[in-house]
Formats: sequence, structure tokens, C-alpha cells
Amino acid sequence: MIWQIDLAVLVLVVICAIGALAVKDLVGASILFGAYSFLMCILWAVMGAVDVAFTEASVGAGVSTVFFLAAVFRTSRRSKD
Amino acid sequence: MTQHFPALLVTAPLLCALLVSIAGWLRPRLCLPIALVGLGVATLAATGMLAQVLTSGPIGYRLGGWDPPWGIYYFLDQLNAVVAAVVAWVALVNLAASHRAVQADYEDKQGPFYTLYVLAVTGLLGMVATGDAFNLYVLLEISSLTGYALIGLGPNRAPLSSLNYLFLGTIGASFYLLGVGYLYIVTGSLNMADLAELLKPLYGSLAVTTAFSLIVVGLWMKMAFFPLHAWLPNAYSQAPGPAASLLAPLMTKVMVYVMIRMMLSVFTVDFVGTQAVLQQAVGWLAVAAIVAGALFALAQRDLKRMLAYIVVGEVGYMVGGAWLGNRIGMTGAVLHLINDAVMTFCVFLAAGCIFQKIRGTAFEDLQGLFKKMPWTMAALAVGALAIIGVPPTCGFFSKWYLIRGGLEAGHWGFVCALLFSSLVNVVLFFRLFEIAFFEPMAEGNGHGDHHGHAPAVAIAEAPLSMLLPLMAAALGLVALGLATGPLVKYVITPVMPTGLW
Amino acid sequence: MSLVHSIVPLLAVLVSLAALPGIILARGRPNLRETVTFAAAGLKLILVASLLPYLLNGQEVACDLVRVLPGAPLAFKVDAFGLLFALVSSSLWIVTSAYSIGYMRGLDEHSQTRYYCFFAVALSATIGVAFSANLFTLYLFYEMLSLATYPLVTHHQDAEARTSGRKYLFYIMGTSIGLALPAMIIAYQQAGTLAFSPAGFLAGKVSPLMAGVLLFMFIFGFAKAGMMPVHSWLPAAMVAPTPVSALLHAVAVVKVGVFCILRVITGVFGVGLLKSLDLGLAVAWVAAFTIIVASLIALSQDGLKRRLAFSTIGQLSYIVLGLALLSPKGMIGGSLHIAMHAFGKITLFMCAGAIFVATGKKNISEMTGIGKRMPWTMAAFLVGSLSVIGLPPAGGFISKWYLVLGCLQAGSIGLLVVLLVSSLLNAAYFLPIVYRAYFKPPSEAAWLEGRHEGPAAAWVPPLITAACSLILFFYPQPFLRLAQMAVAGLGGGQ
Amino acid sequence: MDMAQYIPVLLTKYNYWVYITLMMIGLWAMIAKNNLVKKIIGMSIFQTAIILFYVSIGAKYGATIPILRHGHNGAHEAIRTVDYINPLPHVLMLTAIVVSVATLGVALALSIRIHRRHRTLEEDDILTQLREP
Amino acid sequence: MKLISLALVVLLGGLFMAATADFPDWGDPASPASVHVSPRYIEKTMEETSVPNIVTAVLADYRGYDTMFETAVVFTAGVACFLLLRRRDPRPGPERIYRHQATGVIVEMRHKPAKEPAGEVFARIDDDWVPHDLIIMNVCRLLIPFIQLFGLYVIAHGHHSPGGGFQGGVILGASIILLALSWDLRTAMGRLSEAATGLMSAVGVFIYAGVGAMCLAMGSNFLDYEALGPLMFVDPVHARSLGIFFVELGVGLAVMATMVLIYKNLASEGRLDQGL
Repeated sequence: MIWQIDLAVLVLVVICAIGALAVKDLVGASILFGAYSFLMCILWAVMGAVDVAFTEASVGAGVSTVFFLAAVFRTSRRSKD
Repeated sequence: MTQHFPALLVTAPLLCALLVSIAGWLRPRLCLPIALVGLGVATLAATGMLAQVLTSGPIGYRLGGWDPPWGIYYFLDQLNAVVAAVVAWVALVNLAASHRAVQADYEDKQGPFYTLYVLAVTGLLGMVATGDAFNLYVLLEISSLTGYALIGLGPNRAPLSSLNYLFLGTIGASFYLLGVGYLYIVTGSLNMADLAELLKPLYGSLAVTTAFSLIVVGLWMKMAFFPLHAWLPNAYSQAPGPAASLLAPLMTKVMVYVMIRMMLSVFTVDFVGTQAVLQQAVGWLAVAAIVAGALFALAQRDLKRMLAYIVVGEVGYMVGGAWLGNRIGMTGAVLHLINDAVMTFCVFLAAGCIFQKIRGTAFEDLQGLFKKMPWTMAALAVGALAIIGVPPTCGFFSKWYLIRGGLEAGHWGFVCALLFSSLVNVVLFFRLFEIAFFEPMAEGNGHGDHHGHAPAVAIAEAPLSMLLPLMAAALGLVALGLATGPLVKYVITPVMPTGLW
Repeated sequence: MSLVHSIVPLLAVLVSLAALPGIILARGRPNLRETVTFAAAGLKLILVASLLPYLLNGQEVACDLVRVLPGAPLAFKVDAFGLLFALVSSSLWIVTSAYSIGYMRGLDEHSQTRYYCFFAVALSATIGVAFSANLFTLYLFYEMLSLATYPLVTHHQDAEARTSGRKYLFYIMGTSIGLALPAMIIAYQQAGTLAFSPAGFLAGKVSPLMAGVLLFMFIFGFAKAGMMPVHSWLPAAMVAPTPVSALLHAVAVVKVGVFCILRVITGVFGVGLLKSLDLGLAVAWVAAFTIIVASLIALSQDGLKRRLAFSTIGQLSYIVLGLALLSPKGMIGGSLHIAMHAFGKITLFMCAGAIFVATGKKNISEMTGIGKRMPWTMAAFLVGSLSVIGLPPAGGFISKWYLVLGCLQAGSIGLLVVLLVSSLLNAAYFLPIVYRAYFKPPSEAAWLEGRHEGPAAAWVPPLITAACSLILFFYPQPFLRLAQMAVAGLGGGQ
Repeated sequence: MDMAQYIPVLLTKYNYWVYITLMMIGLWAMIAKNNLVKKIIGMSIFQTAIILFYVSIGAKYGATIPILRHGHNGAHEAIRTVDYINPLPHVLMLTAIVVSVATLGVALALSIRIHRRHRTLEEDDILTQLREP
Repeated sequence: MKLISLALVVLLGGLFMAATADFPDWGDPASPASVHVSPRYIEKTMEETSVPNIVTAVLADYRGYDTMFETAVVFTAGVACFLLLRRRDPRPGPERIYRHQATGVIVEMRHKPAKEPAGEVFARIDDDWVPHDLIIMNVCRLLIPFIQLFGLYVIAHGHHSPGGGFQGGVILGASIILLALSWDLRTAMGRLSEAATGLMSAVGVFIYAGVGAMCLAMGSNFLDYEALGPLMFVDPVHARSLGIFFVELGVGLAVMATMVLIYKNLASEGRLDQGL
């Protein structure tokens, strides 16, 4: 465990989270959310939770993002906030 | 086989839910029978277990054959057993009544509908039976997810209500999870009995207090305790009939059960007793819940919405009773938990019958219902009496204990709120009955048709498959009321911890 | 006093409930339906009467059903008070059933099946109240009666019935849930039991202040007794069909209220406790106030049924007054008045109904000369009013006599004066009706030609009850004996 | 991996604080955002933050991933608890991740259903529509 | 509203942070969580289940009951999406659009054709069709078998390396979703029909619960895989290992099918005819 990496990833995670919520384009938000999940996955891998990281990589960064995109595709892409 | 009842209780409905789903693709007509079998087995197991617990004391079950702190352990004492029995029976009876409504509205989706129905019951039963704090979370999510889907299926604004419910429900469940996480950090265990032991030396710690608050607040969200109740009225009044009469009586009650279980078996009354400020605050919140539930209900012009707000008030009864901090109040809370499940079921099922026939439950639709649907209205009246608290229906007895608990604790606000809500319930229901009793005669002459018999309105009763379960529920209210004595003596008193005076 | 365990009290309560399926099944055939009602009524009277020998032998009959709450099971116990009341109501049910047939068919009322059903339920509840062994059972049947009578009161299902129904429920349910229920729970909290005992189960267990508060919570909580200021449901409830008013509002409902107060005074607090705290006198003065005011209001009423209703409010307070005197004679008078007033007032109500059936008149001012057209009915009316006023040769005299004696025994001259003044007032609002009916020349003769009493089922029953009132003057034994025994039982408990 | 002694005492709990910050960001989005998809993203962030919190419970300085070193001939070296990260939180969080994706699916399905009816996903617009039918 | 909720959230966060003061230090090997229950898993897993990946062992055996319901949660989500979204009414507007493969001419049919035009000459396309990128289509087509193979590996090798039923199932499901993304929904549907996904998700969970019920039938406790030893002629420890493998298979099947099911319904608004 290298705490500098840990800290850097933590900061990035927070940035991605805020970004995903701030972007008005929902496709962009979905992609940022995917990035957030992926960073989360890195964080867990760093902590040694390999199984959780693996799951998050496939579920969170993978399928969830696709679900978001599919839903956005079927509804509306613009958001007021 | 009898020693495997705890496993059967939960896994039989799970297996049958899967079979229902498969049947939904291959032979849709088999869905309901399979679902009935599944819940029937669960009901049998629950009833058998209740008998077992009553005769030979609590039973445990090691799932996977692992010992408690490591594996998942089911622990059933009188409290679980009786709640499980009530849940199973209500779910079974409601399922039996659901046929017509499902066929009318969701004929091509019977398979998924019944699958989710049975899964919801699985989750509820599992939550009642489990002795593991994390397992409870998973089961909670099962019954919540099915609940969101079943509610979101309704018409009009149901999806939005359901999504709001989902948000609040997820926050609630996550709070619960977080609370369990805090407990895990400080103790390293997830088993409830083990936790209770490990927590004893830690009562002063802020982490434990936070964990307790998180768990309790999370559960409050799920049970719609004022002021976290906003999701409930929309969700339950918009849900399809069979779903409403499953979730409204059971979901909130099981959450109350979990709260009581947490208070009694994980944190124990010794801990809760130290939280004097919290206790006071919850007492007054409960008062607010009861009063607000009553007042909101008064403002409604729709039967289902009114009932939903009554549920909000009833949650206040139970939470308030449980937090009074004395034996009688807790007894009242547990008793009301059982009674309220049945009485809410009765009134929601009656509302479902009415909706099934006249496709609406707004007050102005209800005119002349006593003539059109005498039996349904009679059952609704019995349910109403139970909610008002008229003996010998069961509502009276739980209210009796609750009020006594309030007196014992010197919490006059709670006592007054209970009485106030009873009075408001009288107004609520008799306003309704007045409409159903009087309206059609208004246009005719005061003395009605001059033949004595030959009713002016044709009787259009709900189908027998709904009516019989409804009658069973109504009779159950009286039977449960008369059984209060043994219920308190053999079921509730043994689970009251000695620390509670 | 020895206890006999028997299932008879339960049967007596249930018999009219058991008649329900019969009544509903026979809904298409009115004759059969009424036969069922009669059979149930007759059976009920027989069952109640069969308990009389036990009581006269100095035994009490008990029947425990379910242990619902510790110290407050669902249980029956028949003592002299209870039997007295049960006898009155069950015997009057028969008469009223007969009268109902005449009245309901005479007016071609709608929903008669529903009417008979709820009538039967109401009777069950009344007997249940009479036989209750504890406050919980009493409350149960009290509420059951409130609910069963609602559809009867609002039978006409028109706007007026709705308003009255609302008022009725508001007062009855409101007070019972808002006052009687908490009072009961507090009492239970203090005593740990709710079983009536001759000395009162609260005796020695409550502080004086608490006792006073509880007593008034009970007295106003059982609003069926019509104590002012919770009386105004009673005149409103007069919109009901007359047989309902007759049985329920002259006999069953209001008497149930009074009977509850009787139980509260004798069984909950006990004479000793109330005496020591001087609470009896306070209640007595509330009753006295009600008597005078109600009588004055009755004077000004033109609607016959409304006048009778206010008269009832006054008369009920006689009973409460008698009980609250806490002197043996007064209590005998009070409990005896339950019976005497029942026979008198039911006669009056049935007469009012008979007049309505035959002529459609409701107001006193329209009844000038009606005695010529309906001599039998009005004769019964005369006897009834004599009984209610308390003049010989009617039964009411006996109870009033005891009440007066009771006042003397308690040494309360003020209350004695109230009694006498109110008797004068009673005479002042009843006798002019009789005078107007017989001796005033009718203003419009058209509708008074010849004698025409209306259907026999409508005017024979009042004659019977009037005759009973007369008989009770000469032979008050069964009721007097029971009242004396009951009061003696209390004395033994002191 | 003997880092523990170099880490300032001040930083022993900073991880927890970041998790809580994330949680609060998610929670705030769920309450305050107007767009339903944004709310759902907030919900996912909230849930993930809780999972992160849990996973970190299991972290152990100086330990490796919870997969036992083993030989195929059945000769195991001695297993010491301090060598391996606590696996239980991982197990629990696998479940929680799956639960969160399931919730996400249902939430998105509901929002599509809402969109089907109201043609918008902005909560205030939907409420306006509902108020004036 | 926003400000109030912000204040509320900040307050709540402050409370949570305050509570961390009582926590053991981050990563402390002596924290209660590391010394109470979990040591047994670390120390005994190998001898009790012969599974080196402790997470898999705990997931599918010690706390296998949780995992069964976890699978049921996924299944529930699939059924829920189906129930909420699926509808069989035809899409309003132009019925179907076809593209002549050879010339690229696009044909719009107002009414549903009695017979689907031959796939070779005409291909049905979406309303908002844009020409697919040849490279993407073919690269994905090439990749998908490998992805699926990897998914199967992840499921099968979960005993020894990170992975297991969930991860493998998701990967398998993702391969189908990738097909739908790079080609179109109908192609994916052709590979895995709706009924197949529905049935597979139920069967997957059924395998899990069925293994548990089998243990029950053998007279042991629910999910006590040791009871399966006699059936498979292995000793109890290996029976546990094999039991874990079976349930992982079930999980993989259920998760794969459910992910596809959810995607299909989300992407096509429940009509399953055309989608992302």
C-alpha cells in the first residue's frame, strides 16, 4: 500500500463524483460515473480487495455505465442541473 | 423435517418463486398454484415453528452447517415465530385473493408479478427469521426491490412515487448497512447474539451510539416514521391492489419488528436506557407521527390515501410504544405490530375489492356501497373498528397496552395522542361510511322504495375469491382480539428482557 | 353470596345474535323473518327469567369466557341489578317487536331486514351490558350498542338522519373513547383489575382527587345516560323510526348509559368510597340540574317525540340522582326507576308512533281532539304519563316514592325539593297533551271522523305496556325485590 | 510494506473522512438534484462510498490479498491471520455491489416508465404536470 | 431546498466524522474486525473447504446463504425490469424499415409485412439507423468469443484467483451486451432470446437454491455441502469445494442472463425490437 497513490486516487474519486453530478449532459455524467467507478476499483485493488475490485470493474464501471447510457438514450440527454 | 422448518420458511418460497418465474415463460396458468404452494409451505413451516417455539422454547438453525459467529444463524424465539406466522398467513391469504385483480390488469405478466410477490414474502420472512445483521440487509433489499417494482407497476403517478420510495428506501437501507458497518468495526461480528455480548463493554462509545442511530433512522425511513414518511402515502395508494394489500400491512410491520429486535436483542434495553435524550425525542416524534397521520388522513378524499396516512399514524403507535421504555409499552408495541398487520391487511384488501368493482376509491365513488357490496363493507367496517380500537377487535387491546404503557411512563402526550387518533379515526371512518350509507338515497324519497325489499341498487359484490379471504381477515381481527390473553402471556411476555420494568 | 357457574348468561346474550343468520336468510319472506325475531325474543326472555330463581335464592350466576386481559377477562356475572335490567329490556323487546311490525309495515319502511338485524344486535349488547362482570366487558358491549344503533337511528337515510347520526356518534363515541376509555385504563392501572365488586374495586386505591376526576370522566364518558351537557344527542336521535326511539331511546340505550353509571358507582368506586369523599352529592347535583333544565326545555317542545326525549333526559337523571344519593332507599328507588320509567316511557313512545302511523301527525299542536279518534291509544298514553310523572295508580309512583324516601334518608332537603318541583313540571308537560286530546274540540274535524286506531300491531303493544305499568303499581314485587336484594348486597359489602 | 510507522498520526483516519465526504456528496445529490438520472447517479455514489467504507475496514497494514498461498502437493505453509487482509468485508461488499447494481436497474426502469408518461425526467416539470392534469 | 439539504448533509457528515474518533486506526491489524470472526476464515478455509481464495469460500460457503439471496436480488432486479418495462404493443409510427443490402436503398413499410423479407437481401434496421462502422462491428465480433471464454475462466477459476460467479456472469453478460451495442439489439436477441434469458436467470438461482435444498434432502442443514459428499463420491472437504463450484455456476448463469435481460429492456424501452 502506497499512501500517496491512495491519496491521489481518493482525490480523483471525489472530483469524478462531483463532476458526474455537475455535468449537464447526461451522457457525460454517465461516462464520468464510469470513471468514478473505475477509480473506485483501483482504490480497492490498492487496498487488496481484489475480488471487490474485480466486481466493481465489471459491474460498476462496465454494466452500470451501459445501463445508464441505455436509459439516457431512451429518455432525454439534457438535464437542467 | 421439523428441525428444518426455519430453512423451509424462507427457502420454500424462494424456490417456488423461481418455479413461478419459469412457469411464467412456459405455462402461465400454473403461476398462481405454484405460488400458493410455496407460500402454503412457508405458512405451514411458520405455524409449525410457532407451535414448536411455544412448546419447547426458542430454536436455532445453522445455515450451511456453520456455527454462529462464522456462519449465518437463524434464531427464532417467540417474537420471530409469531411475526413470521402472521406475515406468512397474511401473505398467503392475500395471494389467494389476488387472482382476479392480477388477471384483470396484468394478465400477460402473471409470471413476473407472482414471482415478485413471492420473492417479497421471502424477503419479509427472512428478515423476521434471521439472526444475522448483514443477512437482514440482503433480505431487506429483496423485499424492497420487489416492493419498488410492484408499486411502480401501478397507474398514473405510481412510477414516480415508487422511484421516490426507492430513493428513500435506498438511503434507509444504506444507513442500516452503514450502522452495521460501524458495529462491525468496533466489534468484528455480524451475528446478533454475538454482537449483543461484544457491545456490552462499549456502551459509552460514540461509534456505538452513532451505529444505533444510523440503524434506527434507516429503519424509520423504511417504515415511514414521521417525519420520514413522505414516500408512503403516494406509494401505497398508487400501488396495484394485491401489492398494496401485501406491502402496506407487512413491510412497515416487519421494519418495526426489526427495530424492536435491534433494540431488544442487539443493543439491549440497557443500552437504549442510557439514551435518555433520544428516548424523549422519539417519544415526542411518535406523538407527532400519530397526530400528523391523523390530520393528514382527515384531509384526504380518497379511501386508499386515507388508509395510507392511517398507516403513518399506526407506525407512530408502535415506535412510540417501543420507546416508552417500559414493559407494558413494549408489549403494546409488539401486540400492535401483530394486530396492525392483520387490520391494515383487512382494510387494504377491502379497498382492493372496492377498486376491483368500481375502479376507483375516491370518496364520491363510494356512494351507496353498503347496498352494492354489503359484505365487503361489513369487513371494512370491522377493520375500521379495529383501527379505531373498539373491543372485541384486536385494535382495542394493543391500544390498551400502549395507553397503559404511556401512563406508566408518565408520557401524557403519547396517551393523549393515542386517544386523539382514535377519535379522529372515528371521524375518518364514519365520514366514509356515511357516504357509503347515505348518498344514493339523497335523490330518492326519504322513505326509500315503498316495497321494503327489492333493493334499488343491484348488489355487485366482489368475486368470491376475494370475498372469502376478506371475511377471513375480518374474522381474524376478532379472533386475534379474543386471543390477546394467551398471546401476551405465552408469546410476548417471555421475550421481554428482564432489564425492562 | 354464592356463585353458580352457568352458560345461561352467555346464551341469553348470544340468542339474538344467533337470530341474525335466520333474519338475513329469511329476508325475502317478511312473515318468516318476524317469526325468527319473535322466537329469539321469546327465548331470550325465557333464558333471562330462568336466572331469576338463582338470584332469589341468594346466588349469583357467573360465566367466564376468555381471559383477554389479566384482571379483566371477558366474563359475565349476573347479580340483582343486572337481572333487573335484563328482565326489563328482554321483556320489552317482545312488545317492541310486535310493535315494530305494525309500525314498519304500516309505514312501508324500506330496509326492514337491516332494521331487524341491528335491532337484534342492539338487544344482545344490552343484555351483555346488564350481565357484565367487569368494566371491560361492560365497555365492550357499550360500544357494540353504540355501533348497532347507528344504522337504526339513521334508518331513513335522508339529510336529517345524517345530521342526527353524526351528532349521535360524535357524542356517544367521542365521550366513550375520549373519557370512559382513559378512565377505565387509569382505573386498571391503579387497581390491576376491572371486576366489579360490591365495595368497589377502586376503594382504597386512588387518591381523592383522582377519584373525583375519574368519577366525572366515567359519568360523562357514558354519554348514553344523557347527563347534561352531553345530552343533546338524544333529541337529535328522535329522527329514528318510533319503535327504535321507543325501545332504544327510552329503554335500551339510555338505560344502558344509566346502568353503566350504576355500575361505576356501585361496582367501581363503591358506596363507601364515594360517601367518604362526598362525591355522591356532587353527582346528585349535576343530576338535579339536568332534571330541572330538561323538564323546562321539555315544556317548550311541540314535537311529541322531542318532548318525550327531553322528558327522558330528566327521568334518567332521576335514576342517577337516586343512585348518587348513596342511601339504600334512594338506590332502591333509582334502580326501580329503571324498570318503571322503561314501561312508562315505552308506552308513551309507542303511542306517539301509533298516532304517526294512523294520522301522520308529529306535533302536539296538531293533536287536538285526537282522543276521540284513538281512544285506546290515548288511554295508554295517559297511563304512561301518570307513570312517568309518578302518580298512582301507575308504577312510577313506587320508584318516586323510594326516591323521596332516599332523599330524606340522605338528609338532603334541597334534592327533595328538586324532585318535587320536577314532578310538577312533568305533570305540566304531559297532562296538557292528554287534556288537549280528550277535551279540546278539534279545530279541523275532517281527519278525526270516527274511531280509527290504525293497525292493531301499533296500538295493542302500548296498551299492554300501559297495563304493565298499572300492574307494577300493585305488584312491583319482582323488580322491587331485585332492587332491594341488590342494594342489600351492596350493604353487605360495605 | 512496512509503511505504518511513516504515516503521520494525523492521517490515520483521513480515509474515513474522504469516504464520508463521498457519501454526503451522493446523499446531497439524492435530495437536492432535480433530474432523476442525476439522483440515481447520486444514489450510486452514495452506495459506492459505503462500500468503500466497508472495504477499508478489512484493510490491514502489512498484509496481502486474501488468497492463500498454496502448493499443489498439499503442503501448506503455516497460515497467519496477520498476513492476510480480512476477507469478510470483501464478501459483504460483493453482495452490496450486486445489490447496488440491482437497485440501479430497477431505478432506471422506473425512470424510463416515468419518461414514457411525462416525457421528461425533471422532477419539477413532472410535478407541475401532475398538479394540472 | 438545496441549501437546507446541504446544511443537513453537512451536519450528518460532521456527526459521522465525529464517530470515527472511536474507530480503530485505519489498517490496524489489531482492530476488532480483524481479530474476532475473520481469523477463522483465514486459518481454516483451506482445511475446511480446500479453497485458497478465502473470499470465494466465505462468499459461497460460510456465508453462502447471503450469496444465495444476493443472486436472488439480481434475479429480482431482472424480473422487476421486465415487469416494469416490457410491453408488447407495437411502436407507433413507421412500422419497419429495411435496407437493401446490396444498394443501401432504404425501404419503409407502413404495414407489418406478412413475411419478413429475406435476411440476405434486405436487413431490418432501426428508426434512427446510422451505418455501422465496419471496424467496430468486426473487431467486436472477433473479441466476443474471447470475452466469453474469459468469463467462463473467471467462473471456473474463482477458487484460486479473484473472480467467481458474479464477475464471470457479468463478463458473459457484457459480451452479449457488446454484441447488441456493436451490431444491433436484434442480433443479440438472435443469440439469446428473451425467453432464454428469462428462463436462464431463474434456472441459475434455482441451481443455487436447489443445491441447498439437495443438502436438506440429504438430511443435513440447508446449504451444508458436506452432505453432498456421498452423492459425488468425495470426502466432505472436497464436497464443499465442489458445492461452491456448483453454486458459482448457478450464480454465473443467473447474473449473465439477468444483465442481458435488464439491458434489453432498458435499451428498447421494453419493446425489444430495436435499441441502443
